[in-house]
Amino acid sequence: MAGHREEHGSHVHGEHSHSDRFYWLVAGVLAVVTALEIGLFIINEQHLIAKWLEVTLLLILSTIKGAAVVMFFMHLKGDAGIFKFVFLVPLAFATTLFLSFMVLFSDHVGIAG
Amino acid sequence: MSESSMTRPRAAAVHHTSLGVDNRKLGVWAFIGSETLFFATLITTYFVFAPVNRMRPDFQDPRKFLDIELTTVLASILLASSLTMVLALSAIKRGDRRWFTTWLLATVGLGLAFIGGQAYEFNHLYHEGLTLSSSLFGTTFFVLTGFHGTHVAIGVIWLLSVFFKVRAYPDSPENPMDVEIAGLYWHFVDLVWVAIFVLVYLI
Amino acid sequence: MVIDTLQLSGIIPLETSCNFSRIIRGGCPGYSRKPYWRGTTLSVAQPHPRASRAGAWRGAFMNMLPRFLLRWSRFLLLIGMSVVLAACSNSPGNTYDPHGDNARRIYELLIPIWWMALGVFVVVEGLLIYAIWRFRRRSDSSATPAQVHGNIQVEILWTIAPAIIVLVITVLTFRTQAANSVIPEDALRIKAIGHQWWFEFQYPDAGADGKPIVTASDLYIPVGRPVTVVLESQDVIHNFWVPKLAGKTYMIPGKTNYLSFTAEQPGIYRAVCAEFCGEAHALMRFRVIAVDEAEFNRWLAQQKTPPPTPAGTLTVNGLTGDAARGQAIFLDARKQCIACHAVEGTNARGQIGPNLTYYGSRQTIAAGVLPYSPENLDRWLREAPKLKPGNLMSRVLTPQWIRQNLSDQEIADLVAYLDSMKVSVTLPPER
Amino acid sequence: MAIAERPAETVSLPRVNVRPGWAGWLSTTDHKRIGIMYLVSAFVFFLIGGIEALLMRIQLGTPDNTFLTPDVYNQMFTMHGTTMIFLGLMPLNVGLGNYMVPLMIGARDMAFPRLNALSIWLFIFGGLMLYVSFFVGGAPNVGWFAYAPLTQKQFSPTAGVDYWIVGIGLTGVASIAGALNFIVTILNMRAPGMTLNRMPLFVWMQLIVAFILIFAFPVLTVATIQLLFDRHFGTRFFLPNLGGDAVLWQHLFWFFGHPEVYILILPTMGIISEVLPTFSRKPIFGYAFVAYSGVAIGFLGFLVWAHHMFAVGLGPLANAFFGAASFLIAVPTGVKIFNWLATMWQGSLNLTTSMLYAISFIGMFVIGGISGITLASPPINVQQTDSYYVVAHMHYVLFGGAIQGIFAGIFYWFPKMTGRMLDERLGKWQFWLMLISFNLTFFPMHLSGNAGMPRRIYTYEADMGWGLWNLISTIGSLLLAVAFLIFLWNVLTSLRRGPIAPADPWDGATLEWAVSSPPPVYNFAVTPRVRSRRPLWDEKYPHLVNGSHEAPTARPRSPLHDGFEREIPAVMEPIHLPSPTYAPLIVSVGITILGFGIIYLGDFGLIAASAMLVGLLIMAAGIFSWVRISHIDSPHHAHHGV
Ligand code: HEA
Ligand code: HEA
Ligand code: HEC
Ligand code: CUA
Ligand SMILES: [Cu+2]
Repeated sequence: MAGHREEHGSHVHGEHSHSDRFYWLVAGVLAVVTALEIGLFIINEQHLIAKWLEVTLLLILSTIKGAAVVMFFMHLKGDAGIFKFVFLVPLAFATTLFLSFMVLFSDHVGIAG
Repeated sequence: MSESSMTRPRAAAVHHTSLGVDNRKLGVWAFIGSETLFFATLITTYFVFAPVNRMRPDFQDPRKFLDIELTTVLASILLASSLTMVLALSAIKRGDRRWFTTWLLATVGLGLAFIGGQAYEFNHLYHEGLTLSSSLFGTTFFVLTGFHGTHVAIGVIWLLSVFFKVRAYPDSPENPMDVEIAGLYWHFVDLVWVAIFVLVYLI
Repeated sequence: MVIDTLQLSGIIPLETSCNFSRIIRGGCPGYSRKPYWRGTTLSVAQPHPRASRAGAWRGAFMNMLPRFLLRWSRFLLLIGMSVVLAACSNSPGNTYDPHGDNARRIYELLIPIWWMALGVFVVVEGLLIYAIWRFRRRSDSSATPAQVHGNIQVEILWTIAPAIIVLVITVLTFRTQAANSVIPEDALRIKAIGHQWWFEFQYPDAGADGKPIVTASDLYIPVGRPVTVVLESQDVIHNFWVPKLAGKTYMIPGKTNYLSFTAEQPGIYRAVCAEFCGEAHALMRFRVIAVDEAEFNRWLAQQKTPPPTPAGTLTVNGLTGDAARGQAIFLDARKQCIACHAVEGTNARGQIGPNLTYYGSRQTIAAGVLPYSPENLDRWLREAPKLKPGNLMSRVLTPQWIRQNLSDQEIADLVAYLDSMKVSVTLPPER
Repeated sequence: MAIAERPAETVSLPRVNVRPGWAGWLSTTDHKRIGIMYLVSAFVFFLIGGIEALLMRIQLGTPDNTFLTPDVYNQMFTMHGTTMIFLGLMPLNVGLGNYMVPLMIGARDMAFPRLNALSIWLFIFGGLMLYVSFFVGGAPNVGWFAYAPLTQKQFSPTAGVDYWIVGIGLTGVASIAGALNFIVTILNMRAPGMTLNRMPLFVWMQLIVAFILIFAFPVLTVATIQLLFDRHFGTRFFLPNLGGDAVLWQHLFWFFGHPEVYILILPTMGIISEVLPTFSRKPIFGYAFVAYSGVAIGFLGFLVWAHHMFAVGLGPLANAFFGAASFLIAVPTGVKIFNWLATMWQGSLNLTTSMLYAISFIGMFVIGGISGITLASPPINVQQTDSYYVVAHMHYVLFGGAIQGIFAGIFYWFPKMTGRMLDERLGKWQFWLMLISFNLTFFPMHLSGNAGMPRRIYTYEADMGWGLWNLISTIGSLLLAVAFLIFLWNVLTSLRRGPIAPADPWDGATLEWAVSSPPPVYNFAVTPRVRSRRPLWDEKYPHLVNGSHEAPTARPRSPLHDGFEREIPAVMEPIHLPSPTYAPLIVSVGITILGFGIIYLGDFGLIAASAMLVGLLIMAAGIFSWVRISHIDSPHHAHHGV
């Protein structure tokens, strides 16, 4: 029995878990990015930069945050490919849903059918 | 026996499966995929109505109602809970039951704090005149964040059940996987908040 | 190797085929009755002796099959002929009999697509029937067919071929769509508002003092001039459909839609609400009355002036009603009519029900429930709940309410009044 | 070459631990029993949906008929559509999948047997919930796609719509749970050697459908939740007079709704891809193309939803996009059709009932597909939408396609599932009667539709010229009922007196035929080892393997390459079967009570809330016993003898 377990244990994906220090580091980065986001938000209440620029920056920052959570806390990075598949494909569909609805409900699409 | 299964539990945690991954972990990831579309729909609805809200006579301005300080606290709580969650997982993988208990209960505590904070926020908004029926902003905001809050609550229950299961069966080699999948769900709920935080509160 | 080739090319017979009836009779060479799994799992039960009957009828059935197919194809032919017949027949909603430019363009798009579809249909069904006939297992043959697994070339072929057809259809579609979504600048604008369960029509700026002319259920339009119907809804979603003139367009609360078309021939066209909108959706009909432009303008001019003071009598079902008395009843707030209905030139300004100005010239009653006639109007006033279940008017005009508030004579007076308000138009033929 | 090389002696057969009688069914976690429960309950719902259809057809048989009142008619088509889609066809597919998928991939059960039991119970309770509405003030009467704002309290004051929401919600949760189970089972529980490219096509299609399902259903769930909030808790998502948007509902519904139709058809396309090769005695032609065209259909299916909304006035640009995307689906579907034809080509066709249904699937589905193409052209669509032409289209694909495919599957697998053969003669009577009466019923609808007949009307005028078509339809539908009665008779008599089925009655190619009929509880005493797409066939006909045209599948470079090619451990593992348990049943009872509570929360706050509390407590009790039993059942537990 034991031998058989060894065999399977040896190639389990996502085995190389990180050290606790690394998790603290990631959390630190997350905290910094969050601080940046809020800073940007507060500073730009005076409209120092254009709204679209602020939104773009915020989106980039939060994408970094999300990616960090998914890759390191959820260990998607380095884990089996199937997990990436079952998470990223629906994420793509979700993005499609969001973007297409934004287009469909914007005023740019013509009126007459 | 119990000693060894706590120290080297990984070997047994995965039976031979076609992809070499744990069934439940695969199931939870797929479930998270499904939940992604659940929240995407709620967020999409929020954005469909954001401009309509602005044009209506009963317009309620999100910027006027949403309190950036409280939100920052909430966001930090959830992010911190993700850290404690992953530390709890790391502890149980090491077989370190004490730190596992500490970190897991910390996660539960942070989750409860988030729910409490949200309850406070909702109550506050309600008294300021923002309700489900006061405006399109109220309608979309409460349903979106409310369902996120519900997910946090479910996550807390899930974590507690894992906690009690590990206590009841401390030697079970499945414990790390139980913690791992509960953690996946927990991180996902945090992830959703990362999105809500920027999309609803900041933009 | 040589043997393989010979077998595959059919020169040496291959393994006997093993179908159900042969297995249970135990007659399959190379196929052990005692399978490998038998030792490990439950044993395979012995077949029931009655099962062998299956073999007997199969032969009989096989002989019948071609006849079946023959009959079947005759049936198909019959259906095909019916399609042609239907296309030529003249039912009032026939989309294959367009009388408006919008519907005509759609019809003209449909024809080439039908031909392509027919081609696909014939190819697939033809191959299918040929395959059944040609490759069905004959009782005498026992060869296992060549085990072909695929062929990239044919795969590419039958990916590309449909793709080309699809491309053609797409191009044709886009052309028609572009033509049909034009809203001409000079079009006559008419507002159509959906209600549960009737259509209201407004001619903006056409009425006296720049007020719109408001009517219901009969939509008058000029022939040969583009019309743009501005579609809105008061309650739920409705769907505006005049099959012979144009395609459908939804009437959606909170949204405004536009539909442009030109009637090419004068006529009275049947039209319906096509989207399910509640209990009496089936009874939400209207007519489009396309008259030549001069006649249309004459109609407009008459609608602009309020109906004259009613006079005269009318006998319905043996009771003689008086129009003037009828108007008084109609305008009497206790009788409720003016709570919901408006008549130009009076103080009836209700907005809930159809505007009843010049009601006497309507083609139908209550959105097509009954053809217009004084007798039917009388029926409507008595039996609205029965004739059109769920309609709003019957919430007030219940049989009990009528018994208490409207005598037979009063109803006859009302009918006489409503019937007395007439415009003069020369009606085109029913289409 | 043998599929299972180990002699039986080394295997310790499990102690079969099944409760007797009803208790056995209520507490089962066996995928085969659950599959049968799905099939039986779905078929019962199907018959009810069919009876509703018959009532509608009788009403429409003659103009100005008064057999049904308008409100009853509206309830009929709403319940008919909802029943057929959510309680009939979907669970029929799930039932066949539940039974066959583990067998076909060489697994002992689904990945999560208890979750599987939860799915069946939630499905049954969801269905019952929907039908309870008849007894509490009227069934839903807003159509199966429930367009807003007709569904709002103002226009639909009865609780019918609420029951619709909660009923759909329960079956939706069941479907998502089931789909997760399929995904994990198919991806992760395959027998050694059963690579993705060796999986039976039926399993492929079930996998694709499971993915479509978990992506599409959440959207419907959110939309219905929002509707529920509109009706009871003061929100205004779909209330146009308060700034809500009626069109948003349509987008959300059809974002789910169009993928849904592929959820309905793809499994049956999988069935066809099993049946045709078996009865042609040939392998499927172009395996990879048939499999991946399914993926393409599933993917494209998410990009065409607004073709149900061409008359909404989305604008020419949007319409053009969605029209073109819809046309595109003809290409992968055509690939399937032609590969099936090529499979039959030069085969030795054994025209069993199952095969006849499979062939007729192709014939009828193509008609439905073609009418789909005309509908997908926005200008043509605005003439045909909301008319009986759409009703014709959908029944050609749903009945001519999916239901006929289901029958192909039932006649094919009935022997496997019950150990008895169905009567082929009755089967053929049923088939021909059904084929003819199906066309009698639905073909004329193309004509009445193009002659201007709108759908969902309870009556029509005599002078519209639709009378003949409707009369033919009605006669056809009555004949259809006879065909179904023949089938019922066939099943009931065959179950008791039918010939005993051998393990492999059709000379099949896939693993399910390698076990007895019906299979033992544990499916395979020894996990089979798979070396080709047709493991059983190649074992029976080894001489055909070399001469086959199949390119030899390259072995993966490393035996651990993707986990497939791992050797079976030298010592046979003992077989673990999940214990029977009532936990899933208890949990679903709790959830159902919770659902009832939600319906009445707005109107009877306190009573409803306490009912919900009771539901929660029951749920908690169920979950508690669930966790306990799953711990006891876990393999490690057994190993360590804890
Ligand atoms: C099993 C279910 C199923 C399937 C598979 C399909 C398949 C398709 N459907 Fe259908 N559809 C429904 C079920 C289904 N549909 C239902 C239930 C409704 C009504 C919902 C309601 O309103 O209640 C509906 C409604 C519906 C509409 C909206 C009608 C309306 O209300 O206005 C449209 C419009 O585009 C449409 C299009 C299509 C297309 C393009 C396909 C394509 O996938 C078809 C592709 C297949 C083929 C084309 C045939 C095979 C191909 C070849 C042989 C290759 C060569 C062919 C060509 C080059 C053309 N369908
Ligand atoms: C899988 C899906 C499916 C199936 C199989 C069917 C099957 C049938 N459908 Fe259905 N239909 C839909 C899905 C389906 N339908 C949908 C989605 C709609 C749209 C709803 C909406 O608009 O909202 C619709 C709408 C619809 C309409 C349009 C209603 C309207 O717009 O007004 C009609 C009208 O004829 C109809 C008829 C039929 C008929 C005659 C059958 C027949 O094939 C039925 C055959 C079955 C039987 C005849 C049952 C046999 C019963 C027995 C033998 C009794 C046994 C008795 C005991 C055991 C006690 N259907
Ligand atoms: C509660 C409101 C209400 C009241 C009161 C009411 N009606 Fe109506 N009436 C309606 C509505 C709504 C309709 C349209 C019904 C439909 O077609 O669905 C209608 C339809 C009619 C029609 C047919 C209109 C058409 O377009 O063909 C006539 C005629 C009519 N009403 C006359 C009367 C008379 C006379 C009275 C008073 C005795 C009256 N109504 C009282 C609401 C009302
Ligand atoms: Cu209005 Cu149907
Ligand atoms: Cu569709």
